[in-house]
Amino acid sequence: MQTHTAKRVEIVIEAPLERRLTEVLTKAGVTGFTVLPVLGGSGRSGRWSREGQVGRAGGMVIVICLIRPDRLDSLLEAAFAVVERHIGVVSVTDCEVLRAERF
Amino acid sequence: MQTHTAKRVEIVIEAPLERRLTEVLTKAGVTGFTVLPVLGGSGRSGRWSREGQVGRAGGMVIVICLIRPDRLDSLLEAAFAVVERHIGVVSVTDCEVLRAERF
Amino acid sequence: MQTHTAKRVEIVIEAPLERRLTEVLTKAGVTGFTVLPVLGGSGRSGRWSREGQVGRAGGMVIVICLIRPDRLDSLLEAAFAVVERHIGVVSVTDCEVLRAERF
Amino acid sequence: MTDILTLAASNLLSPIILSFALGLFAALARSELSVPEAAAKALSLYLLFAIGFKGGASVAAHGIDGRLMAAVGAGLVLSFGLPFIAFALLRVMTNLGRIDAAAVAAHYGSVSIVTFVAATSVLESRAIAAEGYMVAVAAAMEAPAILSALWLVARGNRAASPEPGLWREILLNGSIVLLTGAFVIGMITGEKGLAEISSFIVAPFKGVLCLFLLDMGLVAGRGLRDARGSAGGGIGLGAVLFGLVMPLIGSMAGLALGLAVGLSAGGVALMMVLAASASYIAVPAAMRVALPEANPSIYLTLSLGVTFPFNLILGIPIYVAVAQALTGG
Amino acid sequence: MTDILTLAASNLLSPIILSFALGLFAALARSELSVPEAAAKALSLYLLFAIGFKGGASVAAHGIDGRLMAAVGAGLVLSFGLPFIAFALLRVMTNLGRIDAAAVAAHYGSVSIVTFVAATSVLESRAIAAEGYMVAVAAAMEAPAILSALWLVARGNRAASPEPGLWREILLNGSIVLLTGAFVIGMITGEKGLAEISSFIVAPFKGVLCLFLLDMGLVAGRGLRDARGSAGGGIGLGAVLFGLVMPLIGSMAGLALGLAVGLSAGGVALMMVLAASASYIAVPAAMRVALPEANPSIYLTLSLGVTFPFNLILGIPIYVAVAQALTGG
Amino acid sequence: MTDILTLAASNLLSPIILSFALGLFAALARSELSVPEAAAKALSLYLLFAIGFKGGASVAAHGIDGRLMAAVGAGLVLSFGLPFIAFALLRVMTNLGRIDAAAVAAHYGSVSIVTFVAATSVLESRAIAAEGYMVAVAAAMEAPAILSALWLVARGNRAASPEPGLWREILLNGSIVLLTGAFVIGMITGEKGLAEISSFIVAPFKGVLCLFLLDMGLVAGRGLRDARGSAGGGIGLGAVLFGLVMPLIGSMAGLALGLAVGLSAGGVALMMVLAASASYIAVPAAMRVALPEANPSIYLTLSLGVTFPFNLILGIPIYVAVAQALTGG
Ligand SMILES: Nc1ncnc2c1ncn2[C@@H]1O[C@H](COP(=O)(O)O)[C@@H](O)[C@H]1O
Ligand SMILES: Nc1ncnc2c1ncn2[C@@H]1O[C@H](COP(=O)(O)O)[C@@H](O)[C@H]1O
Ligand SMILES: Nc1ncnc2c1ncn2[C@@H]1O[C@H](COP(=O)(O)O)[C@@H](O)[C@H]1O
Ligand code: NA
Ligand code: NA
Ligand code: NA
Repeated sequence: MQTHTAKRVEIVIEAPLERRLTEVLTKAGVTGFTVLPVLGGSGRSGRWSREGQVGRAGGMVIVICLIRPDRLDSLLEAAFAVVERHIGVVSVTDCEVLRAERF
Repeated sequence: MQTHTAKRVEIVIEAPLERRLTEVLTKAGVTGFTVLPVLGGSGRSGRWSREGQVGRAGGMVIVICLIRPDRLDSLLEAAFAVVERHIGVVSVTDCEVLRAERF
Repeated sequence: MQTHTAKRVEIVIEAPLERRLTEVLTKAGVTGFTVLPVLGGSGRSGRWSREGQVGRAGGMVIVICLIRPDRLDSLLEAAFAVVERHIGVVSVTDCEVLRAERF
Repeated sequence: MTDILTLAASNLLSPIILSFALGLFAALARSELSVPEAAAKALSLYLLFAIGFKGGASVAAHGIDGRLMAAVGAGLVLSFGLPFIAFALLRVMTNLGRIDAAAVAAHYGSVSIVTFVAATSVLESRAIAAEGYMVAVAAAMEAPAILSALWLVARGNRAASPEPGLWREILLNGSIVLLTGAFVIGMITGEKGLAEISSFIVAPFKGVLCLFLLDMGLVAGRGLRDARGSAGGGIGLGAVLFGLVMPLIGSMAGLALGLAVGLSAGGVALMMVLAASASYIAVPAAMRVALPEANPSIYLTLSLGVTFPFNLILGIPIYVAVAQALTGG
Repeated sequence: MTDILTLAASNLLSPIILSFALGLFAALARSELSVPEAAAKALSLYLLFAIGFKGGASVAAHGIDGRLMAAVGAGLVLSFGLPFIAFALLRVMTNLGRIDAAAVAAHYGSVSIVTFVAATSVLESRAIAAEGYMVAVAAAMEAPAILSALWLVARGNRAASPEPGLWREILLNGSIVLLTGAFVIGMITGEKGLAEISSFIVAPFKGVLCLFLLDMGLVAGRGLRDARGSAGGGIGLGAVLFGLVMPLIGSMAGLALGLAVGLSAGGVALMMVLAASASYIAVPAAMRVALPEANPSIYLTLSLGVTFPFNLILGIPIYVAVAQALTGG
Repeated sequence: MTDILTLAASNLLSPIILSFALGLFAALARSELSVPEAAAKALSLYLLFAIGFKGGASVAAHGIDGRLMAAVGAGLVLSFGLPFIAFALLRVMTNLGRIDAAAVAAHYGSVSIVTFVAATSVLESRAIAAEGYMVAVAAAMEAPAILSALWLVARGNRAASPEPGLWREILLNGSIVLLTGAFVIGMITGEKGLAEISSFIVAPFKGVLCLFLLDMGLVAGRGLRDARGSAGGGIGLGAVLFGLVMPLIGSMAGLALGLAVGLSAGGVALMMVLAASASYIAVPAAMRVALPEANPSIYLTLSLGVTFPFNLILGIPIYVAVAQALTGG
């Protein structure tokens, strides 16, 4: 089947920053993204879990973004401006997508 | 450690279509898949969020499928038959798996 | 933007084993991981879904681990020791990360 | 008329409506207030179980009225028929295409259970009795409208191949099964069963409804907010007008059939509410499968953002007043 | 005998059982009706807290009976001992291997709290008193059976290296901690504490139980549906028979020990229920860690799909009737 | 003094405190007992809605006291002012940097609604009346402290560019909107509205609070456990001491202003509680956005792990006793 090269950017970010990140991504020309819940994790700032939590602080979400390779740099710069001062992890994978006209 | 090349197919699809998609994948010879919840997202059809929702419409799930490379095409064709008329995104990544006999 | 090669390891594992797996990963020198909820899936041991479930048995979680490539082998060996006798799937993808000093 | 206004005013100032208004306000003001999806679903399961059970227990107490079958039949007629009226209106009042119009029409033939629940709670607080089996009528009205909508599309189109499994899915959708099942349980266990669990399904009912309507307000407000700002400029004025006129037309049809069947004042009012209300759970999900080309933001905005608040705030007091006036009840 | 049948019939038509049946029906008919995982967990936390607290408050009211320790001791004996009987039976009646048989056996030595809760609610509605500390007995019976099962496997196998941390995990599993904790809180705060929160943990209790059993029906039905269609052709007839016979055998052991300890009619009935019931939450999770080679679909199907409904529908009325007959209560 | 001790003892043995202790114990013992996130959020929505509504209904019943505005004003003064005291203390008692100290200070100027709720339930069980509008005071006190903290940081630093959208986010955060909204609904619908839903928001209130405190205990215990073992060796002794002393200082400020405004014994006690309590939901989220460099484990551990239990167990009885003694109520 006809597929097209793209990049899959996965950003693990603090939940209170979610809106800021997606706004910045949208401004950077991203056409879509998907937000996943996260149960818990561990990193330099220690172990955490969402169980029983009420507030958004102390939780993370994952934002996944599929984009055309030539847009990667502007996306990463935009994302980094938000992630920089905060807890968060950004990774990029090569991928193939169907229906490239969407991205 | 001994690993084997495989493909990781990630399908973001409308929740009401989940059963249809997994049935079609199973018929296409897929040996396994994993379904993830999605909190919200954005795309050509606008922004959405699962918060406070009761019905399945207006929500998406992610179906992840690890398969042997030679099966990719039949999987994509099967998946595309379902995704075609619907809201959804399909991406494919190269990966390595342990225990290849499982796929 | 400056990125660095890394590996993204994704482990689908039975929920009751989560603690054991993350302990073993931490011992193997992993600096961080993220745990995602899973709604359901299918594999050699049949179809399952978390809906309405109370116990942890019969459910899975995904543990995602971003690591420096040179640490991959020790991570896989550690993970495999836990996954071996249990239900679970391990896949590894090449990726690029920002802020490599974190991994 | 003053009566309706008084009713509407007192309705407007009930905790139920105000909770909805609070949710609406919070969403439009972009507050991050939100109800978790699992909690919203749990509340809706509670409401379906409670309303079904109470309906069944009431049938057990008052005996199966000869009119039960007639009322269910009237409901089926409404659900099958209203989509045709809605479709014709939409084609005249809006510039929606055939598919979008048919999808919207399906919603207005079907029912909104929470509007029904809110109406029963208004009836209760005014001590107006209603037939318990109206719950069964509600369940019967959920699905037929979908068939009419598909027929409307197929007529103008190639013969739409019936999606395999769709029918089972629609007829066995969660709310139909739970509502009907709880109704049957209520009928079997009767007043005694009701007494056993009434401190769960009767006493706290109205309070739970408040929380649920808070959530509905949040979801409706978010929908309106996003629709306003969306690419297509949101839904047009014609569509909004349709969302206000159609419930009135539907309620008239419900009134006629309710009177014909010979229901009590409360029963007629509920029949009007069912006919006037638009589905926002079961039908949208079915439409995504059966008519994926239809734009979901149109039918969701109309059903949840326009017609639901209209019925909740103005519709219900009007229907109740009219039903009382015309039945002498 | 007619007594048991009348009891069974009236039990059968209670909202609790019918809610379970509704869930079972919905799942087998492939309805998409479902309870969110978080809601199901919340319901089970509520039930554990409420039943534990009420037990403790009842002990506070009636004083600590000298029989408390004896009853807990009897529970431990049952939980340690029943797996051996179950294991022997399984090896005779089915062709399960040693590991699968041991895993199933662990479930039958342990207890199902929701079966216990359903039984207390049957006792209450028949105004049969029971010792409040039976809750403590239930908590005590959760874990020992796992030890017996591991011993059964180790005997035939290499010395199974005890998984580090497993014991702490089993003894501190959520339901043991919450049940025991709430029991202690109930004991400390007594009747006064109970009065403060009884409109939360007493009044709506039965209704919450209905919703929880609806969910149990859904989960059990889904399990049965998938087991039927699964590769291995589901569990065999011998295993199903075991799932029906074992609770009867267990209940007889519970009866003997309950009488020996000198419990009241209600206490004996609950001891029978505990012995007859099979775990479906704590033990399956422990088995996934300790005996991963055992096939989970076998023990889950037996425990939740066969024995749980059997106890709920037939078992409980039988045990209550027998206990009443033999204690003269 | 003996009075305070008796109060503290009876407080200590209430189901509410014991539920918190159970959660704490379970988490520290590494039990896997847990409340799903969605359930915890649903419980907190319920508590906010119920406490807001009851406050509003009480205002409707007793008329708007001329002191409402004064009380809200006093609350604003406390919320703006206390962070400065807290900041100064922290810089003396601990070696926290400016940013961490400011972030912690923001928490102590703001309030913990669940501490407030627990205090109202203590007042109720002792039949001490309090002004219904104290709920409005609580809502007013949530946000101002954040402003003070940001000012404290900006003073010592480059001019912190005000994060766009942050203010709207803070002022419209979920708990402020729900608390204020429910308060207004309660005020509008009054005693009649309260009667309609009191079996939902009054009767089961204390029981729900128990479950919520169980969860708070679990979360606080997990925090303490992880802080103890964390890289930085957890928070220092000085910080723990601050977490015990600051509520006492805050409560004295609350006492002074409460007396100045002329509140009743219950009102003064609640003002003390508000001043003494530290936010653990709204402020942490705002800090992650506004002061990301501040270490969250410090302020969460102090607020939830030290000050919350202190207020719950010792603080509330002290504040109530002092308020009664000094108002002659
Ligand atoms: N190496 C990693 N692999 C996967 N997720 C990570 C990794 N490091 C950090 N994370 C996630 O990002 C969160 C914050 O990381 P940190 O800033 O290192 O505390 C962690 O709690 C994890 O959820
Ligand atoms: N570029 C993208 N990257 C990640 N997810 C996407 C992307 N585009 C769409 N999606 C997801 O797919 C859903 C439907 O997309 P669409 O059909 O474009 O509205 C969105 O709401 C997102 O959850
Ligand atoms: N090929 C696959 N792709 C994605 N997920 C899989 C695959 N195989 C198994 N899984 C996941 O792993 C779980 C256990 O697999 P199994 O041990 O094959 O039953 C399944 O229920 C799925 O959630
Ligand atoms: Na309708
Ligand atoms: Na047993
Ligand atoms: Na404070």
